[in-house]
Amino acid sequence: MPKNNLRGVFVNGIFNENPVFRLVLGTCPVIAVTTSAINGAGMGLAATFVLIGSNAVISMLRNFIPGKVRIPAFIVVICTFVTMIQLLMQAYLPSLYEALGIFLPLIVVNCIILARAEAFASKNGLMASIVDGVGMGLGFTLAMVLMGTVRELLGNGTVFGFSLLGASFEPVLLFILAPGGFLAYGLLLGIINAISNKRAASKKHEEVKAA
Amino acid sequence: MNLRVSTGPHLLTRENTQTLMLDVLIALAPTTAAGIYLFGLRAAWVLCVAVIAAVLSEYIWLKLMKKTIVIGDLSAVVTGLIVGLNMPAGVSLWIPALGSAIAIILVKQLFGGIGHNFMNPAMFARAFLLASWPARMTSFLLPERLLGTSQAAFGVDMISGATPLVTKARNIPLSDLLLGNIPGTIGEVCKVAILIGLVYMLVVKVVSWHVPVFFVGTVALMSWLVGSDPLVAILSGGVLFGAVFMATDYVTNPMQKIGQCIFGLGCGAMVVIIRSWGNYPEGVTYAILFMNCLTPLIDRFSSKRVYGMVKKHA
Amino acid sequence: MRKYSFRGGIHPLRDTHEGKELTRNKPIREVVAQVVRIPMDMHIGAPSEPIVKKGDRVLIGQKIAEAVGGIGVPVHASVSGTVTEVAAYQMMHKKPSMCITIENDGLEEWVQLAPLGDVETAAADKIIPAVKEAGICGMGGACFPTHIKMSPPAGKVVDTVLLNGAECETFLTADFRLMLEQPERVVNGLRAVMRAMGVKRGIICIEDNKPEAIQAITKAAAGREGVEVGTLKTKYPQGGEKQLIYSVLGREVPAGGLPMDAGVVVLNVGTAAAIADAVIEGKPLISRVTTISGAVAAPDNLLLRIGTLLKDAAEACGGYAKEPGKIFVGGSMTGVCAPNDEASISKANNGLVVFDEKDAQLPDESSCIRCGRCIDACPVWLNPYQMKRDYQLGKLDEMEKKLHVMECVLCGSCSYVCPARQYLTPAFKDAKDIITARRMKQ
Amino acid sequence: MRLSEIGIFLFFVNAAFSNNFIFSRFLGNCPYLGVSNKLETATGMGVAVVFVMGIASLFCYLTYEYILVPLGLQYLNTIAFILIIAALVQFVEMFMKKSLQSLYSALGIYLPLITTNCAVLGVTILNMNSGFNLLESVLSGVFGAIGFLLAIVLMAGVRERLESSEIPKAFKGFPISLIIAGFMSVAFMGFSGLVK
Repeated sequence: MPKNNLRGVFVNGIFNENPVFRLVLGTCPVIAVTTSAINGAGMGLAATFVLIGSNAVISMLRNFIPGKVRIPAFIVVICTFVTMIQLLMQAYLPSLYEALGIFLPLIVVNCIILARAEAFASKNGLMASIVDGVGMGLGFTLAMVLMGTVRELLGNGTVFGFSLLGASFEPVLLFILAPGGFLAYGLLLGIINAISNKRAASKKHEEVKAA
Repeated sequence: MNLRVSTGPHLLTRENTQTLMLDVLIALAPTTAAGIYLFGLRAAWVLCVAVIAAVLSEYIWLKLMKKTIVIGDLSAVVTGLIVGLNMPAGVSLWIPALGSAIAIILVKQLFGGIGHNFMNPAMFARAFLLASWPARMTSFLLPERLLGTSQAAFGVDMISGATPLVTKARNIPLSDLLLGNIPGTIGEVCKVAILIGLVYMLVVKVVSWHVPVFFVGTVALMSWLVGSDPLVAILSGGVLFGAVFMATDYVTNPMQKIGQCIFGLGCGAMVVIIRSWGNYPEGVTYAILFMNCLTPLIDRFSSKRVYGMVKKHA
Repeated sequence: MRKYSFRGGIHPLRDTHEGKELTRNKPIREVVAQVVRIPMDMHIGAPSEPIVKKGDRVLIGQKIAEAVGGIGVPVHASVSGTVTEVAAYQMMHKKPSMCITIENDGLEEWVQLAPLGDVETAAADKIIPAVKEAGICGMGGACFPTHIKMSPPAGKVVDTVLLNGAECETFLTADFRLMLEQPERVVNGLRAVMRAMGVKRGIICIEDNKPEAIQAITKAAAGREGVEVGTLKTKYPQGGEKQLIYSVLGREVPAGGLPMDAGVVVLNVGTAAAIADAVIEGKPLISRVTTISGAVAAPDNLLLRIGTLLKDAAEACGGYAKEPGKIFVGGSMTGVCAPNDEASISKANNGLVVFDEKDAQLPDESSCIRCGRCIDACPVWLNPYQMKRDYQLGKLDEMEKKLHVMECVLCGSCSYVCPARQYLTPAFKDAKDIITARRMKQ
Repeated sequence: MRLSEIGIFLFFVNAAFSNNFIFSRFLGNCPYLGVSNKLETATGMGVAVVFVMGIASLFCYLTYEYILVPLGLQYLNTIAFILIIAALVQFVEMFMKKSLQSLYSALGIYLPLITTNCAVLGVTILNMNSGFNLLESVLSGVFGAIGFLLAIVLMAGVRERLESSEIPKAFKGFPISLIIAGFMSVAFMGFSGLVK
């Protein structure tokens, strides 16, 4: 459960309940648009914007929305922000808008946003909800950038467009193709699980020792 | 007197995983020998690296995971050898090494080791490499020996001869197709050697005829239907090698005979579809991989009637 | 000649002639034990009730225990002498069995017998009671009381009697020697059953790896009304009731049913011989032919009195060749392990095989490689691979309802052929036991 | 790729195989990963998606073409579509409960989950972007959903088979499912370029 202080809420979204690597929610864009780090970052920030906005509005309206129609109401709020970012990006970041394609409007049905609306914003105050939005959004963005970095590095030898592995590196093309998204996500998820399992085990070990 | 008590049977067949794998290796021997003969020492190096990398990967993984080391079952050797045989002879040696590592660790061990992978490790490794480094994986050499007759047919130099499938050459003598005097991967070119291997496996009953026959038969029939020469369709490219050594992989094909027929049929049909209309000149790899995905379902729905599930005799 | 066969099955120990070479050419030799310990529960059904007590003198063929319940059979003394003990001993069953121990006085005195006469002329309605009184139960291993098999309930029509001389189990040659040496007894027994049941057709079924037996039986059967000889392809488990019926008649025993539901009665050739003795001579079942094989000095086919101790039987074959690691009665496919060599030969024990420590060890299980050999081997067309998986995952309901594990005949074929050494048959036996117990509860 | 140009068969191949929703469009991953551990439930989910995607394509097309375009409100497509889908799912559920009891008991539990299945919203937006007409929209919805059904059923088959496998602890569940999806996606590369 999220801790009651704002810092806890913030950190929670980035690590303990990272939407991509811990909750495994909203997986479609994670696989689809992370062929490069910059696309991952763009998608992450767009989702963050929506998340903060919808969390804020829903938190403010939480006492006015009747329980029965709350889900459609949330969707309308989310959708408003999605349409906003869509239009903004189309106007100011057309190339990124093109790259993200259909996944930009699909932020509406991204489980993370609805899940945060339902699980957090509709139960918490404005400030906490915004912080939760920022935390979750950053967690999502970081994960997207990580995926994008790994895939771009392996599949193209670059990160954010900068060549990192030298000319002699022959990129593993598969990682920027369709299967690469699934494989990279699966492998990263497995590795992160392994690390956290290990940490949990050693923590437990220490606790046992202390006791 | 200390007597053991157990439920029967008390004696078991001598056949075990190791002997089966050994039989597959024996069946692969003619193909391996032919590949080395045709493409020279270069091919031997590719095969060696592939096998060593496979065994090493298996060993390291099992050691790291603190599992029993079961390298003795020879399955890693078989996988490595097949990965190697799927390479063009002139490929850089890191490619077979990486291929074997992918086959063993990603496809086999990650899913729980021998018997648990749902996809053919060597086939997936080949698809992975093909997608990642298409140029390297399709730069075929013309055989070093037996040169002469078909060079004219391809009209290319020794490096990067396209397979007969790409050139769609129709004037290659049948003997060249059979003996392997065509460009291709190390294992797939010499059809005679592959057939010897198949006969051996059938005689010692390591595999049954269902998958290879249905696979190759479907390719022949459908090629004929779409208007190409069935014989060339079978003998050029990797159909025979795939049908004999990769589609027959126990772990990734259906267990019931009827399922195996469906599996062979599906593989054959997909090969022809991909060859005729798809993006790739050769479809054996994807055909087998796709049918591997279908295998659990085929297994589930191809159950036999159990004895006694009948009405009572009046 | 047409060779009958079925789908599935295996050919065990092909390279050593099913292990039968050891005793194939050994004529039946009678060995009379000094002490016999006769269990009361040799047949399926309630154990018989002893009617003698310690110190009583008994004669050969004297009834020493009464049948209990609907499917019981009586038990007879197999030697003449003194009852020394009536007590429970650990036999091959889970629980100890009540046994009557008799010390042989060597006088070989028989009780007064009441023969019915020739099988072709004896009163047909007296045969089944005589079979019951003779204490005969299935001698092929299943030990089902024979008189029950011979009395189908009203409404069930039996049109064929099959005599099972397949002897597909490894190591065993007892039935082979019996058919070869005493074919008339077998044929007479069959005729007695056919007459008692009013069945017009009787087929003696023999695997084609016993050509001498086929010849001898064919000769003995010549001119006998309705008696045929059927040649079976050598294949395990050709001698399983269900497989035999399917092979020869193309009929299937319905799931959960009995052979009589397919219009057939199947009897072992040894049982037929015992029936012949009961009718013609009035003799109860007091001895049987048993193959003693494996790690004994001189493997042999012995005519043993019921109740002979395993160690005495082994001793009669020159004793153990090596320190035994496992002793089982029956062949190596379905043989039941004896906890010690003090257990005794029962009416159903057609063989006794001794393994040394090396043979007794079973290899470790390794991962299934899905080769499908178990599926091809199953003679009842089950899917052992799937059943083992579900067993491991604890899905007993799946096993029972979808995979029909209860139809498994526990023949051991799947375990035998498995290259990964998976313990299939033991798992299915366990599953069947659990499911049976569950059903009993309901 | 218009229906009139390639014919209905290739239209099907394109929607179900070459551009499979899971393996090449990356839509509908949540149910694909979440509801694929049993074959029965996976089939139920898949069939429900076929149903919903078909009618959603129909209604969204009608709404866009006859309401949004005439009013010049195209930019509201996302919000309109998602509300239509939510309403449709709600309505279908009620309808099924009342008159198709057996179908409801089989598919009912999957319906609410479909609202947030991005494949449904995705297909309507894709239809709009491709300028499909009524028939094309409905067919692309149904065929695409059949591709989804195929993918989820294949996944469930493999996952059921892996039930007794000793997968490293850290990879159990989502990671191994994603890797399986990656493998399948490689196999589906064979279908690429079938429709040109």
